[in-house]
Amino acid sequence: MQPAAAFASLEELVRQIPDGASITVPVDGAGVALAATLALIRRGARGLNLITAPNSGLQADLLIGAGCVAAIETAGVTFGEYGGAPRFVDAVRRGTITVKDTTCPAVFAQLQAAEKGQPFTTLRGILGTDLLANRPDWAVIDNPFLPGDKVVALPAMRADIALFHAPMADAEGNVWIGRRRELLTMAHAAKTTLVTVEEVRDGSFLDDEQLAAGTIPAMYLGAVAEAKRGATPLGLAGRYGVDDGFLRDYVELARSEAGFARMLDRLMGAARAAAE
Amino acid sequence: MQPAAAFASLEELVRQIPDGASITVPVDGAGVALAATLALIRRGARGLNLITAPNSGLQADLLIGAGCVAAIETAGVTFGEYGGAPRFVDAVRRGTITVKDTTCPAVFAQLQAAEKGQPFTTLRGILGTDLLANRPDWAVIDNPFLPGDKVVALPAMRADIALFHAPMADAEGNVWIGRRRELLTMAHAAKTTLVTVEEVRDGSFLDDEQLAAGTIPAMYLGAVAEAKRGATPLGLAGRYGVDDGFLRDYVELARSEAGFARMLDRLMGAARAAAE
Amino acid sequence: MSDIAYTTKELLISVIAPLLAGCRHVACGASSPIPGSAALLTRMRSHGQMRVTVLGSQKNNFFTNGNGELFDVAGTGRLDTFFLGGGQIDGQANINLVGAGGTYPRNDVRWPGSFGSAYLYFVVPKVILFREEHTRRVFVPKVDFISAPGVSEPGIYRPGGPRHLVTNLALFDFDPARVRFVLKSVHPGHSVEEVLDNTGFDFDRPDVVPETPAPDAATLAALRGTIRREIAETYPRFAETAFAA
Amino acid sequence: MSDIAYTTKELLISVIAPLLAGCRHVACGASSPIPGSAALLTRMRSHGQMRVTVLGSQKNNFFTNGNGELFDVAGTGRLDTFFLGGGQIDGQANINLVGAGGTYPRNDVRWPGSFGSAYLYFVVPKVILFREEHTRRVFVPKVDFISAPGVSEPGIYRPGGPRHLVTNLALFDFDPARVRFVLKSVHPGHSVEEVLDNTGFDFDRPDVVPETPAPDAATLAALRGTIRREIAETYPRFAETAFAA
Repeated sequence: MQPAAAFASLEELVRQIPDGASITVPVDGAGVALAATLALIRRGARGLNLITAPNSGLQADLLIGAGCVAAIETAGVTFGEYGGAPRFVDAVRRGTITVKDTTCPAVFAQLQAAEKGQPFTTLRGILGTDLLANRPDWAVIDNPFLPGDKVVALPAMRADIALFHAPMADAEGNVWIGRRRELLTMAHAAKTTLVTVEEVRDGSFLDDEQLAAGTIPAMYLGAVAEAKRGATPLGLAGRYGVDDGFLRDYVELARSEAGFARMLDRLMGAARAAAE
Repeated sequence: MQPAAAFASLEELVRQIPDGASITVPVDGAGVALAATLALIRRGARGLNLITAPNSGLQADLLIGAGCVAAIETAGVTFGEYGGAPRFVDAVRRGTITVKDTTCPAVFAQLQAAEKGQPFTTLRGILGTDLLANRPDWAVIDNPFLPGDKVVALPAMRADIALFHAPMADAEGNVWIGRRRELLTMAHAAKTTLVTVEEVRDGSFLDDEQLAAGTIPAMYLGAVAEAKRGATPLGLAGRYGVDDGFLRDYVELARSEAGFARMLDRLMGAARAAAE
Repeated sequence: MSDIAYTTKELLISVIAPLLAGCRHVACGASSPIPGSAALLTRMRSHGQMRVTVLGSQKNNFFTNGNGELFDVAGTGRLDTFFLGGGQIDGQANINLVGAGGTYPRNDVRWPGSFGSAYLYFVVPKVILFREEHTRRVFVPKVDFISAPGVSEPGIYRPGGPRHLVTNLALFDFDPARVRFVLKSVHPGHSVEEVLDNTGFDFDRPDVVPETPAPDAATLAALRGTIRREIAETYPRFAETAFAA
Repeated sequence: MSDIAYTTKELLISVIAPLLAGCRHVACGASSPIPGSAALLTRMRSHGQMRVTVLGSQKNNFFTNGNGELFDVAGTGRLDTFFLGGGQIDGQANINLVGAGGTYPRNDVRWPGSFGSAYLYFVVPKVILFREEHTRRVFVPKVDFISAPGVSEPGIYRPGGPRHLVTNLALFDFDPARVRFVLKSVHPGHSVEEVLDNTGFDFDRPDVVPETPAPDAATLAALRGTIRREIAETYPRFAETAFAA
């Protein structure tokens, strides 16, 4: 038998995220580990280097509002049609977090470089932007095969931890993500990966050709925790939708720190109720 | 409705491969379009630039033996346990084809660069090999983030055509490949992709989350042709195995040109019989 | 011209749709119901020749390689048209999705971020700038932060860039050679003066600026039938309110 | 030592297995039934701590990202041990999988090609060279073509490289600091002289070279039971012939 991934409780899972860790998280709706995010806030995480792959909304805003984040690297933080991200905007304006603005394909390319163990990657575009002007950790190099052709070089993005939520794990700890392949890339790219799932099923997804095509093998995973409705109040495709009412209230109320605290309480209360 | 891929006969499909085209093909057993290869030989293709992704066996040997190939870029051509590739070995020794030796991860990295539309990629390793010494189309550059650290730069591998065989297509021309993700990368990387399939099913694989995870969308495909047992005498995972007897005979007999002609006749006869 | 009453959103869809004619593949980003509707309308008229990707849709999103596939599709020339907006847009078609006022990163106003603009603006042949609000707050002489530049120096790989700008007031083309917008038409009920008053940068215009044609009866019927149903999958509230009954 | 009769293949498996102790992940390439059996044996003894990838297997191959995943796993430090061979291997552990004699590319003898060796030899910490044939045809003073070099200059990224060499005659270690093989043991029934006669390069050896221990009864029982069943999935003919009954 091959070694299985370690199954853990939510609390055990977030204990594997030390203060100061760099963490990659997916787009709202693509499998955000929100229950784990609340557990991380409960344990009082500090100094996180949050990397959104490539953008975020509620998850980033909660972690920033709760004081867990020292720096964020992001192509965008927004609640989309609901409005702006209140704690993100406030923290950036007040300078209480470091923001590294980036662009979506840069994040994907850097994750792929890390996935391959390559030191850096290159990308078209970006030249002449103020993104590049503000990223001393990026470089401009020559295309070795076309003299005078400049490309932007980007370092591999190997986070300490990738954190996300998925529909299901099997008994060996393989995790099914379907066509959400960016989660696979995140898992390959990070040093280790922590996943929450809606349910744990018997058997092995790798024995089923259809499921195998959308599966992250256990070897990439540091821990798997069961968390029913673990993305709520965000949605999980094919399982449940987003909680419209909550997000509407949040973008309004979280403009103030007091309002944010009330909204966080509301989530924590719901999480406690769900756990009982 | 979205545009569907064009369904074609085997003959129509191979007519889309002009003489001199560069073609990427997969590993023996991973979905080799052998029936299409025979159709290509029947139409008398010449001057092909064959790129094995990353190695090959029977398919490359047949195309070389039939005089279709001007150059081959490969990490290896072999029949594995059955023995060496007789027509490949003979052509290389006689200098009747150009061989560009490469290494598997270089091919994958170059295909990914083409998939992303990036002009080149870099890879660890390779330094100090005679592969590098014989590849004027590769370069050695500095890692811009670590002075003195040399990496090998490789141009993107954008073939004219990717050609392979898969278990099934749907009515829209989406093709299911399961966990054979290298076929997806090949399709993304090539200018167009020609696929043969065991069967065409109703509906759309993209409407089924499990199937979608292993599907190549129609937009990447230039043509899809039904070819039952289209990989024979090679195998197709989950469908049928390899024809041991044929491969055993082939590696023996195809050492001579006359023997090769007999083995090719045997395949062509079987293909005619299957088509009737 | 049509005598049928129509909503502003129906007008904007009918303005954008003809700009997409002949495209093989049009994609619309998140929160883009008007571009999405225009793309679906043009697809309907294309007799199966045009592919539309609506991000956030299940039915009209064929990607199977993760979120990054959009950028790979764009980078390999498989995407003809994309839509971008901006908190600020200037006369050289530079766009700013990051922030205004103060000093970056501590801008007085902070927007979400640049998303894919810094790449797509370079590689997608026909980028359509779309911003409903047409004010001097948006259309500034010079953006405070360049998320993506309107044009690039010679020698920089740039097969793509801005080609059109659509607002609540008007339709512009962008001339990359002259690095200037050109006013093409002003929407019914608005005037060239109104456009001038609300635009913070110089632009070219013909002596007589045409009025934007109102959507015809066939277009409105298509919008209120097929397109409303198709866009509702991704934007249900938009589908309820954007179209006249 | 054991009094039980055993096959040469059983001996080679029992020679390789201890070299894998403590590894978290061992992978074996195509056409590698002996390394595969050794890996499965060591996994059995690891109490669930070791992962084995047998290329060509369905059961013992967890990759879900295509053929390239092996190289990504290796490049990110997730693969501890891999096996390589060579048509030629020289005393500096350079390996040649391409061809011999004549002038490249028109060598007199052409082998299949370098496969992943030019990368894996650099990044996998413990590469075990395995070649059953121990002759001067294989073990040459200098390879005719370097598919992958045994050592690299300082400054070249090289966390991996050759650590052991196993043949039908003997077990060697490779000392990368001295760039030389060291003879560790000679298999039962063979002699140091035989090794010297059949090796085309110089190597180090202790004054007294130990005999390779024969497989013990427990090892042979495991090989002929569990391991035979497990390796049969990928190598059915090998499973039928390699093990004594």
